[in-house]
Amino acid sequence: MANTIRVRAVANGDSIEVQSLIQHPMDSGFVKDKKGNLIPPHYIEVVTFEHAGKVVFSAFWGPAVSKDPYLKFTFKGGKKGDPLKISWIDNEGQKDSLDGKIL
Amino acid sequence: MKPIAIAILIALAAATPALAAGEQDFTAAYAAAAKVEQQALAMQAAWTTTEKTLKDAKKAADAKDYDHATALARQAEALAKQSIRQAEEQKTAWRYAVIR
Amino acid sequence: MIRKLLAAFAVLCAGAIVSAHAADKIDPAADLKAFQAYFKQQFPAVPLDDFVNGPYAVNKGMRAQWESIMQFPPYDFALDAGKTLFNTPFKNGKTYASCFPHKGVGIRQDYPQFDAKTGEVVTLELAINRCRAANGEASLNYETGPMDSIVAYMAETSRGKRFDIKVPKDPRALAAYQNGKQYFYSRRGQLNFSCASCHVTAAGKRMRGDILAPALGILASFPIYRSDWGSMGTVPRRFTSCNSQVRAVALKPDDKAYRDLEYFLTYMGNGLPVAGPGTRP
Amino acid sequence: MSEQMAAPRPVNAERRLILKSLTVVGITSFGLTGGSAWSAFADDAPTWPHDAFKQKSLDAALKALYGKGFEPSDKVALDVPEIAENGAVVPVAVTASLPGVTSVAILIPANPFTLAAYYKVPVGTDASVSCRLKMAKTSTVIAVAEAGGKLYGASKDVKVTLGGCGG
Repeated sequence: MANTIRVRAVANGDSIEVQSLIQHPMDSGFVKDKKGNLIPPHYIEVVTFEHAGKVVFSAFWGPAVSKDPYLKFTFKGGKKGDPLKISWIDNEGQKDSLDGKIL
Repeated sequence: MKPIAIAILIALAAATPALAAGEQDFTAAYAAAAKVEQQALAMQAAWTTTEKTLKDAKKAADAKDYDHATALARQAEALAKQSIRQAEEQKTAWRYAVIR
Repeated sequence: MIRKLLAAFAVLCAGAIVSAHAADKIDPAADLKAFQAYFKQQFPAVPLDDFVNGPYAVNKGMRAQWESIMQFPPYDFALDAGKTLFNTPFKNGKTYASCFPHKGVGIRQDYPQFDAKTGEVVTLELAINRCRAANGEASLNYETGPMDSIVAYMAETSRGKRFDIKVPKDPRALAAYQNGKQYFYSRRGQLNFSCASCHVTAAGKRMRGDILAPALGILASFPIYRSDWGSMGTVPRRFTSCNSQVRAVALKPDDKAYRDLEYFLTYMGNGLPVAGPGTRP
Repeated sequence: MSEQMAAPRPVNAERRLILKSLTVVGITSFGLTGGSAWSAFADDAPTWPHDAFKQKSLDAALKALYGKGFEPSDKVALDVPEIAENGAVVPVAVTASLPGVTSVAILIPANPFTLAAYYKVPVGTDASVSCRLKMAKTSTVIAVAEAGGKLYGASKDVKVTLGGCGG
């Protein structure tokens, strides 16, 4: 299975702009399926971004974050080629992580 | 929206007879409606509204509410007839909409 | 005096006959010219190539949201999956590349096309399923799933190439084109809307909160990730959902009528660039 | 692709099973455990603010998250569309030009749950985030940033119309 995480981290001087997209249904728990049954809530709760072992950003999400969630932030102190690790866990305990690199 | 209003009127007119409808009335009304709808489907002219009304008619019949079921079946037939009339009209009317 | 009136009447009649005759004559090139001219006149501020961006070409507020979404478009996953699927060999060892000119790369702008052998219109989706059948594989769903991923990838390899749909002088091709044209302009469904009611007459206007895309170039960004669906969909998926929206019973996604419609509509956008995959509200 | 929901995900099936039974326990002893998968399994991981995400008013959500209200500030810039093209995907961007911002939160009072997203901003990271949120209906969107123990905020209205015959 392909990784659920896409990341684009681009260095501009020592400023790193990070954009990520995660494949996840982010079911709110308020939507019904075709048979009229409520689809239970299923959403990512926490996403963390680590640069060289240090957490540079963490996101805490509820069911109001859109399907296939997108995130953009910027941190300082990185450089081209540095590792960037992204990990997420959802309310069902499913998780995934990706070891990316700064471009 | 005019066609809908007409459909409702026809359905109402059909539903008003003083005597309560029985299973046989429903079966006949439903068969007639289904036949016209088959024709509409074959012409690729059918309306989802007709399909839904037919389903609702069947549901009402399953619940032994033959009055309501028969009225719905007749409404469905009226809708199916309108959808066919629309398609017949459009066989020539579409030309007036063409960008020239 | 009476004679003069009669003469005028005769001229009028002749005119009517001529125009009725003109309506019967199938002239795709003339249609295209009028079609594109109409939209240029309706939206003088929109550059021709920008029509492929649908509602975003004609509404500023939506364009800003779209540009934000395109920073990391949600079809990225489908695109990756499509590339993998496209290059994964069938059980017999062959791939999709074996079924298409230029190994299937950069050919989106040539579909749908008229197939002289069978006398019918072949959409890219149909060509993909024919390819699968020829290699002993089961058909894919026309509307969504792996199909939209493969088409997304094939469109992406064709980005910027200009649509070049051909309607040959073959009477069957002309009939298919005319059939698609008739479908486009015919009202259907309980709401009594044609494709043209929304995407010609009301193009650029709001309908229940959405901005209606102009019909010119409307298929150029397919397949699309539609927020409303929360997923990807092909041209046939859009056709079936359009039908349901006007309360018409949708056809089978590979129905001849839909293929003819796509043929006509894509031809109307000849000269515009391939912009798929895309995103829409 | 709606199929993507059914696509295999990197799940430890066994763990998921244990988790499910734990959830059942969690429900029966409701109120005792937080119920968050994360807090149940990784003691060292940051805790998902369970309480704050369950609140149904702006005041209650802010109280649960920060224990205080915010003061309006033009140093918090909130970028949202005036009319959302689709309530399912509303781009939201927040930038706080204040020194020492430690967190940013986005709240949508008209949604079933008010708190939509909460971001922790460590030293060295800009107090700026873009994301895409769902909006059930027309609402005010509020962005707050915490700096120096105080809460600063900005709000804007976003109109959400029905989806329909568009695109």
